[in-house]
Amino acid sequence: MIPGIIIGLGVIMIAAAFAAIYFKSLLASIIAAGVISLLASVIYLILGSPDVAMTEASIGSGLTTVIFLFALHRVRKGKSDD
Amino acid sequence: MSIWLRVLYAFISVSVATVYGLMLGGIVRKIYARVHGRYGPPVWQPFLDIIQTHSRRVAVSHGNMFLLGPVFRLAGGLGTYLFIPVIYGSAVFGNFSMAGDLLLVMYFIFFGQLGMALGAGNGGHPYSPLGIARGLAQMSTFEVPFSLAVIAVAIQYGSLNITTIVAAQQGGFMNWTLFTNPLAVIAAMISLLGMNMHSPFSIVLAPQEIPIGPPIEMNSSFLGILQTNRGLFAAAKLVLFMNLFFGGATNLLEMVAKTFMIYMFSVFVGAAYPRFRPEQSFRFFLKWPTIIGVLSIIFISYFGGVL
Amino acid sequence: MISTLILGIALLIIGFYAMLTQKNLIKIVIGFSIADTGTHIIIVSLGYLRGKTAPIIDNAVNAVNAVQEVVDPIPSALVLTAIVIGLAVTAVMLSFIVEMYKKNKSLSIDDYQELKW
Amino acid sequence: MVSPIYILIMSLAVGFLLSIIDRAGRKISLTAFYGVLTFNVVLMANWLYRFVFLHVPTLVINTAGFKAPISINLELGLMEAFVLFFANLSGLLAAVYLFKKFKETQVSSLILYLLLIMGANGLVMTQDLFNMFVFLEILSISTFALTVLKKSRETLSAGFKYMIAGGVASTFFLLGVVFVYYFTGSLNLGNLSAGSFTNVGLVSVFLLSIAVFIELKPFPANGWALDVYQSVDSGIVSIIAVVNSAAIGFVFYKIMPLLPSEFLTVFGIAGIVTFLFSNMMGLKQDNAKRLLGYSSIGQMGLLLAALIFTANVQPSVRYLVIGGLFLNHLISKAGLFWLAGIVKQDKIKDWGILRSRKPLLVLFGLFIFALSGLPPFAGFWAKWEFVKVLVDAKMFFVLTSVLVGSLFELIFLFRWFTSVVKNTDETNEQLASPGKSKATPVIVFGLMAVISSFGIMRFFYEFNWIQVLPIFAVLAISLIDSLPSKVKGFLSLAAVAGYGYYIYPLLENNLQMFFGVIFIIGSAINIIATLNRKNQSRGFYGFLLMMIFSFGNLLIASTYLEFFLAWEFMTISSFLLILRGQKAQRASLLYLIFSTAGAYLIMVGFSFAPALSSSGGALINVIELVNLPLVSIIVLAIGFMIKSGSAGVHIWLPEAHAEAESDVSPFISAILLKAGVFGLLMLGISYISFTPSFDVFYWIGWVGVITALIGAFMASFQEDAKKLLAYSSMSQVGYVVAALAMITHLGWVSALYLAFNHMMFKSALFIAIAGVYYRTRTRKMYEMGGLIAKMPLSYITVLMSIIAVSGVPPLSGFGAKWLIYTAFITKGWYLQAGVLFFASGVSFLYLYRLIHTIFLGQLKYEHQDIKEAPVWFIIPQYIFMAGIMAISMFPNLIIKPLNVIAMKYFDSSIQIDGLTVISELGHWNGNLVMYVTMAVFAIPFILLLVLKGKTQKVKQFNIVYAAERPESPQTTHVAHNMYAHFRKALGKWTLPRVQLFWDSVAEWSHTLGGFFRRVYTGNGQTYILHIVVYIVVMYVVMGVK
Repeated sequence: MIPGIIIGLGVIMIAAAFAAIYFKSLLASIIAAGVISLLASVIYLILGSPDVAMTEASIGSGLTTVIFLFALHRVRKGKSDD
Repeated sequence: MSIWLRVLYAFISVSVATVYGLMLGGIVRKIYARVHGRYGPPVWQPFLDIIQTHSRRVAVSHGNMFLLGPVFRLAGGLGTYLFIPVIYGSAVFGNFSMAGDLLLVMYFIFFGQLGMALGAGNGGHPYSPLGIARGLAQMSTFEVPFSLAVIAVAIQYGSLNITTIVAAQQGGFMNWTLFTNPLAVIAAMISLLGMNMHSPFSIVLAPQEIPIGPPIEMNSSFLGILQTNRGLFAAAKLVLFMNLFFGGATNLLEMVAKTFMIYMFSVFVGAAYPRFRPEQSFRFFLKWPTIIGVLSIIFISYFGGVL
Repeated sequence: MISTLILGIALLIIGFYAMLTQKNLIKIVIGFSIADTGTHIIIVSLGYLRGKTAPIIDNAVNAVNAVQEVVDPIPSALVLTAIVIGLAVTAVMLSFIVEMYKKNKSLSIDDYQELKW
Repeated sequence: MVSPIYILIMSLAVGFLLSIIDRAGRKISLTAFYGVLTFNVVLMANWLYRFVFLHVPTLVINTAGFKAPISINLELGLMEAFVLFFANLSGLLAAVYLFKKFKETQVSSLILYLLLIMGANGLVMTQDLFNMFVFLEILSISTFALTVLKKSRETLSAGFKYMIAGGVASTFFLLGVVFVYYFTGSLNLGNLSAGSFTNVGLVSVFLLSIAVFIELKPFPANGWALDVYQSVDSGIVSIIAVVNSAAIGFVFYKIMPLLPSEFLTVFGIAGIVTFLFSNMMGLKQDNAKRLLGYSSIGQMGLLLAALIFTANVQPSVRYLVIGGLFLNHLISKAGLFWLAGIVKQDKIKDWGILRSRKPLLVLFGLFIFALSGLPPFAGFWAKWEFVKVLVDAKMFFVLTSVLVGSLFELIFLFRWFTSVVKNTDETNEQLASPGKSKATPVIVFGLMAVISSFGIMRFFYEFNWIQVLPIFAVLAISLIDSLPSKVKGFLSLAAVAGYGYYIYPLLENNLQMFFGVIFIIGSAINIIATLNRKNQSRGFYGFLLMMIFSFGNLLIASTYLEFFLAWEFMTISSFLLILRGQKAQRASLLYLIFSTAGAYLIMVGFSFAPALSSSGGALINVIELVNLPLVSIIVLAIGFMIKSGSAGVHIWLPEAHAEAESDVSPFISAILLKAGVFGLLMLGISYISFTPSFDVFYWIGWVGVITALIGAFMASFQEDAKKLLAYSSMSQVGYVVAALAMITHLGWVSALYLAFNHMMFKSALFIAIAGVYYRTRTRKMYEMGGLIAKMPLSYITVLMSIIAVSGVPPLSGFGAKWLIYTAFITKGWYLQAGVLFFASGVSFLYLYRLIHTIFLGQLKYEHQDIKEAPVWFIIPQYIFMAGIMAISMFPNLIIKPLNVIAMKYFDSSIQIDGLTVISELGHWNGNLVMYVTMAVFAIPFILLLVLKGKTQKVKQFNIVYAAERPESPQTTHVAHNMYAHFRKALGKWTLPRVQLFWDSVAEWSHTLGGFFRRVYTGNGQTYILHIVVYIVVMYVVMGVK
């Protein structure tokens, strides 16, 4: 059962990774990357590391995405200055 | 032998050589004239020339070095001659050969040439350095086969001592270097042509383009001294060749005969060939005679001279 | 667990692939972040594997750690630190990108090669 | 004693506090900031002292009160303390350098800086792999952030490239750490060793080590680093080049025990490749900081290779090699980067501005010298020992790469240096004052360079003071440099006399004594000519004395190293003397390149040589007992022949002689070239007792002969009087080399005779030409002419000298010719003798040209009023003339002692019967020749005086000239291209083929460098690709499963 879940998650994550690369929109890419981290935290939970899972969810998935979005925002703003 | 006696002998030796050398010059002129179909000057013409030049009242000088040039030249001729033993076994004609060997003679030849070059240079005439430049360049090239021949001779006789070399050639003409080491002699004889500055190697004096070359500014007594030296120096070179390659001489007559023949060789070649341009003659000396000289060394050192 | 290990390696490679092929600076950083996540998964799964298998060490050296039956806590600790560090690096990178964009109005890495040779 | 862990604690604590206390004012925060940095330095200095002098055992610090595997532990030993002391010192000084910046920027920069320093300290001390990762990240992130201290487009893009490269590397490092833990269950270095890893586990150490290696910027995966070096602020970049590199390098050192030896070998070779290629690519670089970047990368590669390849040698040697290279790199690289920040010029060619600040120029020179591995700086000793290690280990590929790479490095560094010193085509811009904060660090490191080198000489080698005397001479003269030049000149003369007096008793062997006469007395006489200097001549006498003392030290050197040290001092000082010439930039560079190549060969040659027996005494005396292997002889011979200007490697010679100041040229020609001869003689002495199967000296003989001929040819075609003399020197020394190569009694007598004779006439000639140049301000012979009337004394010198050169009797030159031809024919080298005859004939050409075009012919209008050369030039000329006359009149004065010298090694082959010298082949009575010559000269002279009657001296243009009056002296003076016909006759043989060959070598190296550096496209992604590909390739090469 557990391997099944892991494989399922894995497939989604890899798909998300490709999506992150190939999405035209940067926003979509950033979200896709966030999804990877989020799913990774699920995997950590399955692998018996709840502490890592929590950290990954909050920092890897949450904070990192926020920073990305922030940067994107700054860049966008810069663009509109032209 | 007391030093004064030695000096006396040297004086005699030099006088004989000078007279002989000047006579040779006269004869050459005569021969050239006859070849050209002219009557030509008398054989004693060189003596007349010398007297004539010395009797000029005013000598034109271009500076001290100009004055010393002819002195150097004659000193070179004298020195060269005096370090060669002219006649084998003769005290009178033994000269100062105890001062040095063949190398000394070879390098003393340069003494006069260098001095003359300096004197002529001081004359300020562009033709003189032009002639000297040609002469020096030609000398550096004809020295190559000559020195190779000398080395071959030194290997052959195991000595650079002229008296020893002559001694080794005694006892029949088959002992002469000419026959025991013909390649070396060929190389040396070709370079003699350059040394004597006869055609085809007469570009140095180049009578047409740069009238008489280095001595152009020389006049009166200066020229006289040069003319004297021309006789003496010619004799010295001939004697040297005779000693090295033609068995030397045991008496004056033999010396005269042999040197005359050697001289005639270059005269005839000179009369028969047109002149080379400078670069042609340099290239010539560095080619065939040099190869022959190298071969002579190879033969003498590896095969003991047997062809 | 082997499958997570493979997943981690796959993410790592995809991340590097993104870094090598994407011209957009932000996407390069996204690639880095994906690779980072992949690394973390690898570490955790290694720790998981170790917990279940016999340690491949000689006893003399590491007698202290020899008795372990559960998931090894050390890799978890490593990952925690690594996650934080990864965040820091990502943040610095993004701040660079913002500054670069301010100066040059471009997000393409091809526009930043004036220093060369 | 305070535990070093406080460095970490203090940095961290103050770092966090800074943001708060900064509100109270920048002054306070700066005080705290510098306080911490100073604290670090003092603490480490103390520990270093304790380790070195008190031999305290390695300190182990356990954190959290637990022992190793449970907790993280730190270690501080001698190596750690050494590295950290210098790293912290650099950190402090760089911070001082950045003082103005730190006063203005946000406080975050200060915090980051502290974190950076802490990261470096932690990296060096920690024993835990994961901890290492953390410190590495701290170091990296703070560095990344600090790169934008100067926010420009370049900095940002370089920083970004740096970050992604660093990110990739640290990913691999992290993976490596985890795998190590996975396979061994431990992260503590104390518990791990190469044996801990089975075949499968190797991948873990591979990942770990390759990540560290990538951080150390191996070629070609290092483009990112170059961009950083080029663009980032000088203060920060000095930290990256020095502190970061040191810390990460140390990490590599610490994980080395984990690596299997095959890995290490591959890494070592990769390091060497990096060294070689970076330096090759540096050749094409014209941006100063990027150039330094290339050099830094190269140095790190070398350091890594040294770390790896010295692993099995005894510790003291290893410490010297690694420590020396490290220290050298640290000091000089930081110093140069700081200078770059002061000069603020991107392009190397604009650095001439440094000339307006002499002290900075001196420091710049100091760092360049140190970085190039010239003595007495640390890099020199490291290289010397390293070469020996490599030779012993038979690692010839590495050896070659090290030497070639070093040569490349030297070339670009000194091209830079010479262009700074000499480049004239620019405005008189003044360099703004750097300010105290920027100048102090540079000065401190300058002093450190000097102090460290004396430290090494004192503690590792225990040199006698006399070996170091050349340096002291420079220092001493620099103290009194403000005195007028004449005073310094006389003092130098006195110093040389004193030196001669001191070493006289040390010259036990006649051969030493003979060279002592050439080196010391010859130099002393030549110094007289320098007394003519009018200006202050700053720096001149110092280097002159250095050179003269080095000559002397060559004679009394008792070990290979002492000899080599003196040799290098000689090279350096002569290089600096040549550089003083007005247009000497190219010439001096060429000289240095060839000399250094020669020096490397000598170094290799000595490394091959067996150890000397302990009996002591000068090298030249004990070398008899040393069986030099063939390769050693060959390599040494080439090295010495470069210095003596042998054909093929002579192209430095004409340039250097011609472009040096005119009173320096005699030293170089007449004396310096003899040093090469001395070296060859030394080889010959060993060769006599242990002749190897391959007759090396036969070929050296040929080279000498060819040199004589080529030199004579080239001399004949020169228009420049000094170049003519230079080629003449080359030719003459060719004779000497050929003669000594015979290894016979007569050969050596003639070689020494020639050498002595050459010393005298060439000094005289060069000084005479110096006088002519002094008056006419031209070296082009066709611009002179007719000077005999104006400068008769100089004319006489030249006349006598050229007679002595040419070998025309009765002067001393003939003795040389007589000896050498006799020797050749006796030896059986007939063809060689033939070539020498030719060379000797050709020498008349250039000698006549020299005297004619300068002194004879037509006087130029502009020279109507010139005077005889100054008396200071005339005095030495006539001293040498007296010498030449003496040995011409009484050849026994010199033949007899030479006969004795050579009899130490061979049976005598000549007899001396009264005044006649008798050889196997012939005889020569120099005395009698002299008298006969005098007589035959006097007779025609008197004859002429009697016969000529009245002499009329005519005016200049009164010559027989086809009824025309010549218009100007120029058209009437046959001088330019005098031997055109000769050249035409010889055709392509007169092409400067050797020159063309070396030109194409230079061009090829530059093209190659230019080609390889194309890998650095400037694209960040390409750089990542390089890294990834590099890792894959290394993975394959190392055969990791």
